[in-house]
Amino acid sequence: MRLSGRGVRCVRGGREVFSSLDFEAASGEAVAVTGPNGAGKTSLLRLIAGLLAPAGGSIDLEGGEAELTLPEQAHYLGHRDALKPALSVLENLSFWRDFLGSSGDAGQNLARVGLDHAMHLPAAFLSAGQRRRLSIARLLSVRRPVWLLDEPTSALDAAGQAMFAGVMREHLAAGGLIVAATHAPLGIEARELRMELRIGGAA
Amino acid sequence: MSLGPYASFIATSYALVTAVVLILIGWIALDYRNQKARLRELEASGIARRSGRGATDF
Amino acid sequence: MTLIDLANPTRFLALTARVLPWLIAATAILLAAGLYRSALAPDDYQQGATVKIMFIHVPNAWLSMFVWGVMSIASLGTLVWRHPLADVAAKAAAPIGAAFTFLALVTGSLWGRPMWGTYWEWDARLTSVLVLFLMYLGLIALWRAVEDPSRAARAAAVLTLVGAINIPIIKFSVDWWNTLHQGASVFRADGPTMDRAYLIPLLIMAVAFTLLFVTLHLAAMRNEILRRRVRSLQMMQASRVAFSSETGAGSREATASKQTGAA
Amino acid sequence: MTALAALIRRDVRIALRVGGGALIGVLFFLTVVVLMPFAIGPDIPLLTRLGPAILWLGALLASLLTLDRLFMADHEDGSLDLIVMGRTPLELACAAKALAHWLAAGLPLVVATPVLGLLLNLDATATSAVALTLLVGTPALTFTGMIGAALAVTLHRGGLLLAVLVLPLSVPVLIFGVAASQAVIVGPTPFGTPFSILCAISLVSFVVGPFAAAASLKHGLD
Repeated sequence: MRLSGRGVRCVRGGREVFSSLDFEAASGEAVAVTGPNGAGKTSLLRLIAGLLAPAGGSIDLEGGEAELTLPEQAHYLGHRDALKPALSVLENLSFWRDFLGSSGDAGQNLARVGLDHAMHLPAAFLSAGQRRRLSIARLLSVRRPVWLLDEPTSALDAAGQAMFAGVMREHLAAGGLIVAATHAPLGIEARELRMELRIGGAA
Repeated sequence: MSLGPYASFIATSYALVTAVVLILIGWIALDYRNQKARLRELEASGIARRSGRGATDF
Repeated sequence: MTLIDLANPTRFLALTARVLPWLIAATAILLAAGLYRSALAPDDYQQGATVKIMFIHVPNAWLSMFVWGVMSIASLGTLVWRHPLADVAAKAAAPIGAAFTFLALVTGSLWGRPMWGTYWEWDARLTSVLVLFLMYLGLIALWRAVEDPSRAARAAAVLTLVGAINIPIIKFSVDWWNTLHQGASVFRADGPTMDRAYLIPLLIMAVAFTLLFVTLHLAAMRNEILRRRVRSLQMMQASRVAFSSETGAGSREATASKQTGAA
Repeated sequence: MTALAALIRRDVRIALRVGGGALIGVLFFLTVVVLMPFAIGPDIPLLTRLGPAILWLGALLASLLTLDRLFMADHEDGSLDLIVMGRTPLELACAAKALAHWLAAGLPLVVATPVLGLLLNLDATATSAVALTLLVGTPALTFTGMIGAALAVTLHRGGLLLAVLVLPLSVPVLIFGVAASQAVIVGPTPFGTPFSILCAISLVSFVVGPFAAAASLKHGLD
């Protein structure tokens, strides 16, 4: 499986964020997207996730399931955790498991991220790091080959980062691929894709 | 005791008041039992109140 | 036993456990006596037997005001004296008050039905009670809208006090609005000139219903205290989990000692 | 199918829990209807004649009020991104969200109608006619309102803009809903004609609403 972008151009709010960007990631490989704020790291992830339309170029996934689009084979872990404070931890996870179409055991995945004791508590009681852990449990519950991670480790403590590095290694070993926007080291082997800040580029 | 031509209205009023008061009592009793059960559950899972401040502190 | 002693919820719970059985017994006896005396009361020369509805309508109408009064005092407790049980009392009273107000409305409309020929007439008194009912529902909605009760408490307290100031104004406006269009109200039987045959059962019923409210209110306050305890324990549990996961799959006891060691 | 059922269950659950707004819509409906006589006067025959119109206007405003959060809440916490990316067609997901919204916020309005009918002195047939037209018409309000809710999310503006966008769209529903109820009370047109048109409008909105909402969500996200 190979994810590749050719000559990708991104325009947001009339400003060209980046253009003629090429990137590539193969099965079992992680790409760390780095660069200063405003260089377009999040925009790139959202382009791959299909949440933004590219102003030019193309992004393709070769070797995936033919009848599914790239976003349908991808997980997107954004800044916001997609959790409902009124629902319990388990209800939140079960919803995404059912909606995204999977039959994994929610309890086991919660144990993996260290939230099994909080299973029946409202998600409102979780701290930022715990919310992030719950999002990671979502990645585990539903199998998707492509993981798009936006600052995945930002709220995690040292133990959480170690846990997440293990999760990512397993995913890569199983033939998945990861594109992660990050400031901090990811904790795993990753190819760096450095993005530069463009100043005053008008579209 | 005859209730006259409007007996049904009188009976309905009394029945309604009884019903609503019983619902109130039932709701409060049920709520009490639920909260007690949840407290026991939490204490069984090893979360104990600290003395003085803590759980009673609100 | 002063109000300050009651500030400790644990002590309040102990007191409630001791007082509640007596309150329940007193309420039951008074209700039975009141119902018995109401059943014996003679028919009114004008209203016939429907006057019997008065014995439950008036206590409910009285409670609809009284409960708002209790909530207003509790709100002062929240805002001025910062008594820790004040917002518990205010929150627990709202649904009970709404239920009594609802009963006042329904019994009022059933009482008026033979006179008016319809279930609802925009009679001044009933209409003010209807507005009061809406205010109760709004207050309950406010309590429900915010997940953290201590954050909702101040907003609810302000709303309750504003409501208390507004109730007489609303009452006056509705009266004025109503007299523009039509005349008298049915609800006159509770004037000071009432016959003793009605007055005594009515008084007994009013006291019985007030006691009923006090009983229910204490029980509901106890529930609310327990609910908050559950909430804070759950929050402790949530953060405890964060500690335990620090060592991955390590046991919680080991983690706890590590925590205290680290601290 | 599991995906849609899960979405409906989640949305209904959130609406009914603490912090959810399902019952506020009913309370608003009640308040609007109670306010009307203060403006019109306690003139029972007049209120009876205006009853269906008052109830319909109240229901329209109440369902509009709660529509604001339909997509906004999911957009704010990032759920909407995942719903858009999911393998469930977005049109179906939108329809499921609208259905859940109607179950939690529209259906209670229909249930509250008989009580309000009593306040406006509508007789049993008139009340059931209004309740029936609301039962058929409020889904149309939700499904057309959903388009406005989707537009409001992509424009990052809620509240009044939503009202201004949606209210004109609901004119046909209002016309035929009130016409059908009036037909029962005063005649002379038969109940069937406006009522079947109302049903037709609802059916059309079931198709158009989800597609338009999904289209505006797909192209408007950033």
